[in-house]
Formats: sequence, C-alpha cells, structure tokens
Amino acid sequence: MNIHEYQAKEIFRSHGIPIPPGGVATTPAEAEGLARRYASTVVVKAQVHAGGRGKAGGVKLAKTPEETREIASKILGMQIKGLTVHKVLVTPAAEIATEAYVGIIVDRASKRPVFMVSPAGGIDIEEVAAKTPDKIMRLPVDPVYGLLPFQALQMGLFLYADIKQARAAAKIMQQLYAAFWASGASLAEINPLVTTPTGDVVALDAKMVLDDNELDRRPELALLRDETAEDPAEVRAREAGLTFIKLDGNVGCVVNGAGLAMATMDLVKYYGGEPANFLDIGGSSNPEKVVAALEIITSDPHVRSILFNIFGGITRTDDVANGIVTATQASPLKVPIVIRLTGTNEEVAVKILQQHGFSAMTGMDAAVQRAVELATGART
Amino acid sequence: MNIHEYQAKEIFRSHGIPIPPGGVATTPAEAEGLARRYASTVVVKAQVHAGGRGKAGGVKLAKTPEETREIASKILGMQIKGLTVHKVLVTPAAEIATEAYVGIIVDRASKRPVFMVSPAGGIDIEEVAAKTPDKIMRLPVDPVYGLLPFQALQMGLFLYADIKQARAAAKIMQQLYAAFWASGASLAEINPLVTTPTGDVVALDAKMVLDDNELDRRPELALLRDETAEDPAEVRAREAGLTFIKLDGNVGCVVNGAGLAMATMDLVKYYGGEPANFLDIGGSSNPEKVVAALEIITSDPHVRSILFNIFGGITRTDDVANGIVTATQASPLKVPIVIRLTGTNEEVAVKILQQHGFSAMTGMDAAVQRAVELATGART
Amino acid sequence: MSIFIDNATRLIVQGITGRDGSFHAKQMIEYGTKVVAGVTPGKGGQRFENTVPIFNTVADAVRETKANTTVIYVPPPFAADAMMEAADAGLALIVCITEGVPVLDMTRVYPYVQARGARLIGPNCPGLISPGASKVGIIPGRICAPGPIGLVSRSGTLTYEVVYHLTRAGLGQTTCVGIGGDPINGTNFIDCLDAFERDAATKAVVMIGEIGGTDEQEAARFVKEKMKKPVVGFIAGQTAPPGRRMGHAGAIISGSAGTAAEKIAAFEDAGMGVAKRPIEVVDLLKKRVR
Amino acid sequence: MSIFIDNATRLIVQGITGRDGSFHAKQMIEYGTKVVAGVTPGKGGQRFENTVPIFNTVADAVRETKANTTVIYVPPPFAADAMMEAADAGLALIVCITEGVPVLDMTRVYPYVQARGARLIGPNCPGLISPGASKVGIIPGRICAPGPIGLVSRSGTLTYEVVYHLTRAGLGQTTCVGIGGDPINGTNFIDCLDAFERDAATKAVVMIGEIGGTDEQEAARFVKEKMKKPVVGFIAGQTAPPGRRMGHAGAIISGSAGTAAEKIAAFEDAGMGVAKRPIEVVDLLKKRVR
Repeated sequence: MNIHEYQAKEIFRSHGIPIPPGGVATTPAEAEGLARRYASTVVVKAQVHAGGRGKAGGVKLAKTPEETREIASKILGMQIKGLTVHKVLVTPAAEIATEAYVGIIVDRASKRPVFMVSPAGGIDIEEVAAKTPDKIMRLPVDPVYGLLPFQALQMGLFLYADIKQARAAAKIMQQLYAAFWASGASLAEINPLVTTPTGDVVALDAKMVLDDNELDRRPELALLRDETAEDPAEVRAREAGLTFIKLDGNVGCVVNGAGLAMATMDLVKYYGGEPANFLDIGGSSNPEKVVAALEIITSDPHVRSILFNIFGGITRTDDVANGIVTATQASPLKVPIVIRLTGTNEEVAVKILQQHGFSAMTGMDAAVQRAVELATGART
Repeated sequence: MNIHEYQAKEIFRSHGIPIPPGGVATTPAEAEGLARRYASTVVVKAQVHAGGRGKAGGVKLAKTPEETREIASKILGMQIKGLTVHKVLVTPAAEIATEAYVGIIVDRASKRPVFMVSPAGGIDIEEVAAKTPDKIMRLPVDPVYGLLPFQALQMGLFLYADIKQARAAAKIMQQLYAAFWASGASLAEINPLVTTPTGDVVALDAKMVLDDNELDRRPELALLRDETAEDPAEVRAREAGLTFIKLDGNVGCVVNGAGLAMATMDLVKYYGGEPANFLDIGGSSNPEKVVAALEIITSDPHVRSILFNIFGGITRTDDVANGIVTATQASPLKVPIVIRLTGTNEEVAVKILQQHGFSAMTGMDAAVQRAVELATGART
Repeated sequence: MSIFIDNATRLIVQGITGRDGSFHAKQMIEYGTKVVAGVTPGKGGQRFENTVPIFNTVADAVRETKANTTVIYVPPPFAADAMMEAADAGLALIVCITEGVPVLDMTRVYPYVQARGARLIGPNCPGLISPGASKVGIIPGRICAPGPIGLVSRSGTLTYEVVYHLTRAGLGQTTCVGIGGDPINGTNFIDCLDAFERDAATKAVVMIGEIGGTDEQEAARFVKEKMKKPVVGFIAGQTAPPGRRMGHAGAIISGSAGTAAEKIAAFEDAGMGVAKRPIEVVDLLKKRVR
Repeated sequence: MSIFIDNATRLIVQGITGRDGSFHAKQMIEYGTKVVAGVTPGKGGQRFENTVPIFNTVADAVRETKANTTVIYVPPPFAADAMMEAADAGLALIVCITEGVPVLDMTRVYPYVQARGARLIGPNCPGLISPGASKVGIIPGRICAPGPIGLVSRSGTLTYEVVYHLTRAGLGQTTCVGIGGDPINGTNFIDCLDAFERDAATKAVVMIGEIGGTDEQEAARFVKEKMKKPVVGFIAGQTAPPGRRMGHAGAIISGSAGTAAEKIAAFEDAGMGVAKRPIEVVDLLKKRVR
C-alpha cells in the first residue's frame, strides 16, 4: 500500500527523524493559512501516489501566503500520471548545503532488508545506480539482529566526511530502519536527506510503501489508506476480495490465479487483442466475487468482450457458473462473453451455463481467440 | 543487583503480566492502612534480598487490618539471613487452585536465556530439579529471535492441560521474557504462577536479578537499588569502585584481581587461617582505592591482621604503596599489616614503603603465612 | 522416482481442523498420501475424520508419529510461527500453502529454517505432487499422471493448465513443484532443477516463471552450466505493466528489472526451449524427449 | 610454536586513542607486536604515535592493512558492537579486553561471531601472549619467556602469578591465554586445550580455573578423553561462599553447582596434576616434562 509523503513523515517523525514542520491542505485557502503560520518561503507539494511529481509541476516554491494560495489552486485538481491531486503538503523551504539519498527495500536475492545510500541525492536513485554505481553503498541488514550501530556509522561515513554529520546520519538510519520494521514496510526512503548550511542533517522528503499483508495486524496503519488517491475500480475490487489492475485494452479478463491471469493476458496479446485488465478472483472463489468482477469489468466503457478463464482446483467451476448467471440476470451484459471452464465440477458448471443460455469452452487457446475476435470484430 | 519483590512486580505489571494489587509499607500503621484499602485477607511479605523468607517467618496471612498491623510490626525489623527487613509488601490473599513455577536464567553452557517451567510450583525449584526432574521443562531461547510463540505455547501446555490456561500462561511467558530482556536481567522468576478457582492465571510472586553491567544504560533501573537492604561495607566498597564480600575470618585481604583474590583467600585457609573478606581493588588502581579498602577492612572488628597481595601488571605497585602510606598516616593501624608486592614499579614501591617504616615481601606464600601467624598468634 | 516427496513421506497437516486444512487433508488422504498427524493446539487427543490423530504441537506429532514432512494451512499472521515450529521439531520438509505471509516475517523465517537444515517450499504455493505416490498441498491429483517430466513453477492454476496439457499428451510427471509467488520463499528454481537433474526418473524439466525478480535468470544460468537434461520454459506476464503487483506479491517489475523479456532472453541464452503459449510446452518437450 | 598468535599476527587496536587503548597499544608495540592499525571513528587519517595509521572503521583498517587480528579496548556499552564490527570485517581473531560487557549483549554477540567464522577471546580477559613473538592484550611481557608450556586461565593477575613462577623456574611458555572471567565468553578451555594438543611446540599445559559454571569439568573430560600431553590444573575459590559473585561475573557458585571441590574432583578424575597452591604448578609440571 502506498501512503502519502505527509503520512510517511508522520511515521518518521514518531521515530525521531528530524523533519521540518509541515501541514496538509485540501483547499488553496488552507494552504495560504499554513504559509502564514510558517512565515517563510514554503514548498507546496502534491500528495499523490506517483513518482516524478516535480517534473510534472506538482512541487513548487511560494514566497508569500498569497503566492502559496495561487500555487495550491493550480496543483490541487492537477492530474499526475492519471491520478488527481486532492491534497498538498505545505512546508517551510529549507536551506540546503548537500543532498543525499537513503532508502531501504526488501531485497529478494539476499532475502533481507537492504539499505541503499548515496551522497548523490535529490535525484532518481536508479539513474545514479546506472551512471555512477560507485556513488551507491548497499548494505544488507541481518533482520534477526537489525541494523547494527557499526553498520549505520559505516553508511553515515559514506555520506559525510564530518564525523558529527556521519553520526547524525547514522542515527537517522537507525530510526529509519526502526520505522521500516515497525510499519511492516517494503520500502522506506528519504530523498533528499540534506545538510543545512549550519551543519544539521534533516530529511526533506519521505516515502514509504507498506506490505498489504501487514495491515491486518496494524489497524492504525491500515487507516492511512487514502482511497481518493486510488483508481475507484481497484478500490472496489479490493473490497470484493479481488485483485484488479486496469489496462488499456478491450478484452475484459476474469481468471482464477495470478499466473494464469497473466498468461491469459499474454495469450490475448498473442492472438492480436489487447487485455483490458488483470483480474484474479483468487483461490476459493464464491459466486459473489464473480458478480463483483463482472460489475467492475463492465463498468469500463472500452471493454468489447469478456473472457472467463477458470481452471478449477480449489475454485469450484460451478460457483463461477452460478456467479455468471446471477450477475447477468441482475444486469444483462451489453458485450459478448466467452467462458472457458475446466476442472472441479466442470460438468455441473457446463449444465448450469447451458440452462441459462451460455455456452462454455474447455480449451484456453480457443477461448482466448474467440474473445479477441469478438473484441476486434475480426472474423465475427 | 537484587531488587525487591514489589519492584519486580512493578516491572512485570508494566509488561502486562497479571498480578494482584499490592502496596509497600515501612511502618505497621501503613500496613494496616493498606489492609483496610484491600478489605480482604492480606499477605504481609518481608521485602529483603534473601531466599527462604517464608521459612524464616517473613511471610504471613492477616485476616483483619488490626492483625496486619500486628504482623507487620513483627516482620519489620526482623533479621533474615543477616539482613534487616525495612519494608513489607501487603497484598490481598489470592485463592489458589494450582501452583506452577516459571523462571528465566542466562545459561552459561548454551550461552542463551533458558526458561525453566514446572507444574510443581510454590516450592524451591532446585528441589524439584533434584527429586522429580521430569516435572521441569527447560527451553533455551535463541536471543536473536526472542521467545517464539510456539515455544511459549509448548511451555503453557506443559503447565496446563486446559488450552485457555495454556494460552494465558504462554502470554505471560512472552511478557516475562520481554521484561527480562528489556531490564537486562540475569534472572526473572514467578514462583508461584497460580491458577485461581475461576481459572485465571496470575503471578503471585516476582523475583528479578539485574545485571550490574546493564545499569549504566538503564538509569531508571539503577534507581531501584535499595542500599538499606545491603551490607553497609559492601555499599561503601561499591561506591569506591571495589568489589568486597564480607566473610567470617580474621585475616583482612586486599588483592588486585578477582582470581588472585580468591587464590589468596584459599592460601590463607591452606596455612590455617580464615580470610575476613574477599576484596578486589581492580585493574587500574589508584591510591584512593587503597585508602578506601583499608578503611573498609579495618572497620571489621574481627580483623586481626591485614594482608596486601598485589601483582603489578596494569596496577602500579607504587600507587598501592602510596595508598597504604596515605591511609595509615590519616588513621594509624591497630592491627599488623603484611605487604606483598611484585611487578610494575616494584622497586619504587618498596622504597616508598621502607621510607615510611613498612617492609614488603615478594613471595605470596611467605606473605600469607606471615599474615596468618599474626592473626592467629601462632609462632609470633 | 521423484523429488522431495514419495511413498516414504509421512505427513503432518498443521491447521488440520481449519476450513482449508480439513478440506485438503481429506483430498490428500484420498490421493493416498500418508497423512499421519494433524496439529491444532487445544485439540490434542482428538482424531480427524475418526482416523488421523491430532496433536497440540508439532513436536508432539513428530515424536509420536515419526512424521518427516508437514504442510501448513494456518492463517497468515500465524504462518511464520508455524514454519519455525515445524523446523524446530526437526521436520525435513515444510510446505507452506498460506497466502499473505508478511515479507518481513519471511526474512526471519528463512534463516531460521535454513539453520535447522529443513527444506521449506512456499509460502503462498500450491505445494507439490509426485503422481501416484504422494501429494502434499492443493494441486488437483486427477490432472496429473506418473511419468518422466519434472515441473517447477511459481504459479498455481497456470501450473495446472500446463500439467493438464502434459498429462493429456501422455507426458506424465515425476514431481510437480509449485514454489510459490512471494518475493521471499524457501525453495527456488535452482533447488528444484538440481534435484530433477539428480533424479534418475526425470528425463526432462518444465520451468514456469513469471515477471519479478531474477530467479529465472539465475536458474537459466544453472541450466546452462550444470544441467544435462532438457529444460523447457514459459514466462507469464509479458503484457504486465511495470510497477504494478500482478496478484502475486513477487510478480512485479521494479524499474526495468524483472521483465518477461529479460527472462525469456535468459532462457534462450541457456539453450532452453521457450514456449510462447502454455500449450506449446508439450511440443517443445516432445521434441526433446524420446 | 604457539597458538592463535605468532609473528604473522597483524593487529588492529579498536579504541586506540582511549586511555587504556593507547597505553596498551604502546606496550604491545614495545613488545614487538605488529600493530598495523588503530580504529577510532572520526580520527581516520590520523596516526597513533606518529606511526600507526588510524581508521574510522574496522572494515577500512582491514582493507588497507591486511590485519588478521584485533584487540578491543572500547567502553562496555560499545564493546558488543565493536566485536560484531570486527567479525563482520572478516578478522580471524578478536580479543576483547573490556570488562563489564552486559551478559545479554554476549548472548547476541556469540552466535554472530561464530556464524562469521571468527575466534573471539574474552571479553573481560587479559588477552594472550606468545612470548618472544606477539602480545595481544595486557599480560605483562617481562614475566613471560619462550618455552614449552601452554597456559590457559580464566583469571588475570592469578595468571601472572603462575607465569611468574613458571618463568623463574625456567619453564617458558608457548602461549598464555586468558579466556576471561565472564559467564559467556568466546573461547573456552577446551578450545585452548585442543589447540595446545595440536601445537608441536607445547609439551605440557597449565589450566587455571575458578568457581562457577562447568567449563573446567568439561575441560577435564576433554583432557581425559582426547589429550596425550600432561595437564596441570589449579582452581581458585575453594573458600568462596555460595551465591556471591567473586568479582568476576562468572565466578559464582549457583546452588550446589560450580564449586571448587567439584572441579578439583573432575581434574583428579582426568588424571591431571592438581596444584593446591599456585606455586605448586611448577613442581607438578617438572615431574611431567622431561
């Protein structure tokens, strides 16, 4: 789960990381009020789950409260990578001497949390990694020990020659690791970590991605989810227990299992079509999930055909068939549907579908081909 | 460092362990007041750093506030294993269905914290270990993982057949381990852990020993030290940076290094004497330490001779010599002194001593023999 | 004959009285797996389906039944503890079906299990099956048949799809292993490839990967450098957009790393047959096995 | 020739600019030990006594000087981190002089160091010396002399006492090791006995124990079962009362366990010579070494 910069900053602050004050505004007037409170030049920053906010014009300096209002009114409502900005963070502009990068991710290869730090901060770390890899230090953390003091200091010294700043950075890295671990994060990042002209080390930005699997045992973090910042169809799918990702094509796909769902999308493409989505109804499906899946897919006006691809294992295909019948009786489909079912209770499923005027196929390739034909109009 | 039952209970409570209420009284009137507050039969428990309080008459039931006052007046001031009782804990008496034992120590062999639990609680666990070892479960904890939930439940099920009680006990063991670890303890113990007739699992006693080496970084725990509950000479020695243990003999020993101090005591015994104490002036001695050591030893009226045994390594023997001179000039000795010095700056030390009328020996055996002779009167 | 499980597999089911655990325990027993014990704390002493003894702890179950393998169906918050309990009890093979185990839990579970010498498969996996001998997990038994093909996959139903085609084409399997779709799991492609290479009964191997991570690339290097047996591969997620998690926690393209194209290139570089569609696996295999 | 340290020892001093570290660094240099680096964070780039380079981290020091051994003189709250830093940097031998390291710290340090294949001596120990070759720690060099006796001890000054007698009696030493008086330490008696048994130059061994724990008892079993070389022992604390910590954190009789009598009995059972007084070690050794 993505959280906003201002939310990540709250978490970081609660672990002691030095971060300048800041407030969130949902209207230009609120933003102006915040600027008045700080009585200095402020930065107005779009709070949206997308990278490259700066390049998109979502981060601006404002010298006066009036200018803050003006800038906030431009940023609020702006679209960044398809997402609408509903909130801005207003924070006093800091004087910057140097900019560094500090981040933690979970590394699949070492199966550990890994720190990446670089004295070349403020810019995209992937770019630094590609162009000047010696400017990045990677440090895997043994999760049963946590980040050890000597490791934190090694990283601090990689960033700063001054021992005071190195120790300050080391402390921040301990705090960041504590925040990362306590929040069940899959990413925690400070970019940039800056030094001020007076020598202080301060975090100017904050990013955190939380592991969805941790939210059940951390209800206070689950509350940080901002559904206004997400695609409504994906929110609806999550509530129904489905995994849904909107794509640009016109063949709506309903599949059980993530691997099979991807393979189905790939096969749509292989036969000349374009998938409209990724949709996994999961293992132990029930008819309600199928109903929700059909609702979500048919709400996409680009969808020209719907493809069910169900390989019954735990999933009972008769449950899926019943779901299709229920959903289409409630609101008849406006686009053609192709149903491929095989596996558990296949015979029952086919009978249910036939009784309600649907036909079912058993081969994946044939079903995908048919769905693509229906969507593109070719050969139909 | 030993702490009192009521202090250990505070720590355990702060980690969530269910413990009946209780209050500390230093006077019979206070004890009576507490009994009135609880309005039930209470237990009055001597707060003293010694085991076997019950057998010594330091733990008594009182049915009324008046009886509480009477009992408290008997226990307060009582001597238990040479220590005076200055405080009593007054706590409502609990109804007990079963009694179990739960403890954690640091095990030298496995180099880990080890739980010992037994359904035979309320009595001395060493006795259980000797007589019915199958009634004890030992469970070493991997300190980098901490106590794992399945381990806690294994112990809970060893204590209780009822799954609810087993889970309650498992939770208490997690809390006890957390208290143990967070406090830098070398021992944490609940004896007895009881079940009540209604099925609750409750800790009725609490014992904790803290690692002295942890106190520097845990000032709030260092404050728990109750010097009124310790031997005054040992308190004085600790303040002077010495390690001192009072024994029953009459040859006062001042040695540098714990191993050599023990070997010196042993040699006193070997030559027919009895050491009056263990005293280690430590590695980097200074004259002040020697002065303090002499003060402490001479304050013991049983001491008949004083033996210095110093092997100079880090310790400079001239420092020791200067300390002896300073101390004896301030308050002349009433008992004879034997000084054995060898090692670093030995020649300087001998000269200093001779200038002030002392002689010095270089052999340990000869010096010990002489000190024993002086103490026992034999051959002198 | 097979890898990891066979007729000597003596299985514990952790969470045997739960919804998923009880359903699949029955399926495994029907398939012929020797399910020797179940574990549900507080139900020790009872019996599952009037036959399989239930124990309070895995340690009890191991001591009483000489089990050597366990399969875990407990809810995600308890799965890490269940895996560690199994490793602590000395089981050689631990199969965790549970989906939704926090990744940071796995960073602690993995070294714990490793240090105790156990093999972990999963979590978030369908388990494995050695057709005709033993089934541990949820792979539908009727789509499998004994034969010379080894199969390893990060996926569940996509595995079934491929196995289904294999069986219909007369290509039975020694063992099918679903290693799971999480970013951190116990057994990886190389572990399985290595076991298949050593297994006399396995004549060719199918490896089904997906986007995310570099496991397939490293597996391809292993195939190139260490394997004599033919390997056929398939990668799901060629049309997946970067930065989005495609259902599986591990199926995500990070920046420019972990794409299907990168993995397919690695397979081709290793001289593997690469199927464009799941069904093509059959033809590619037939060309490589006499 | 010696065990653990010799002419090839290239030493780092952690905490070289501190009070104890600087004093003993000078002593070791004077003795002839190859002190190749010091470590004090923030003083990297400076030199100790105008010669020994100082680094900010142990990793830097190892990389630049090819050190293989370190000795630690940092204050107790930082000692655990210093030991782990040293192990992480790949040093083969870590000697921790610091007294007062919390025992729970050591429960974490010990497995960390073990997992990285390093040998830890201490903490709370005087270190070790291979007379004439190298001295690491604080044992006074002038009381030692090269020769055929190996010595291992839990004590500091008591060791000096015994070594002093040995040297005066013409019994020089291969190596004297002070393993320290804490309840949890890195190297125990058996490790040293085993090394002495394998060291061709060592003809006989002196083991100096004290009350507390069971290390001496286990060492006695090792002597009985595995050693051919003669071993002479001494135990301090025969007059120590139970339940009181005799200075060393590890020197405490718990209940009825860890008494001197128990240890002496174990020594006798192993056929070792047991000295009643420190000086008797000399005679017992002379009887056993030609």
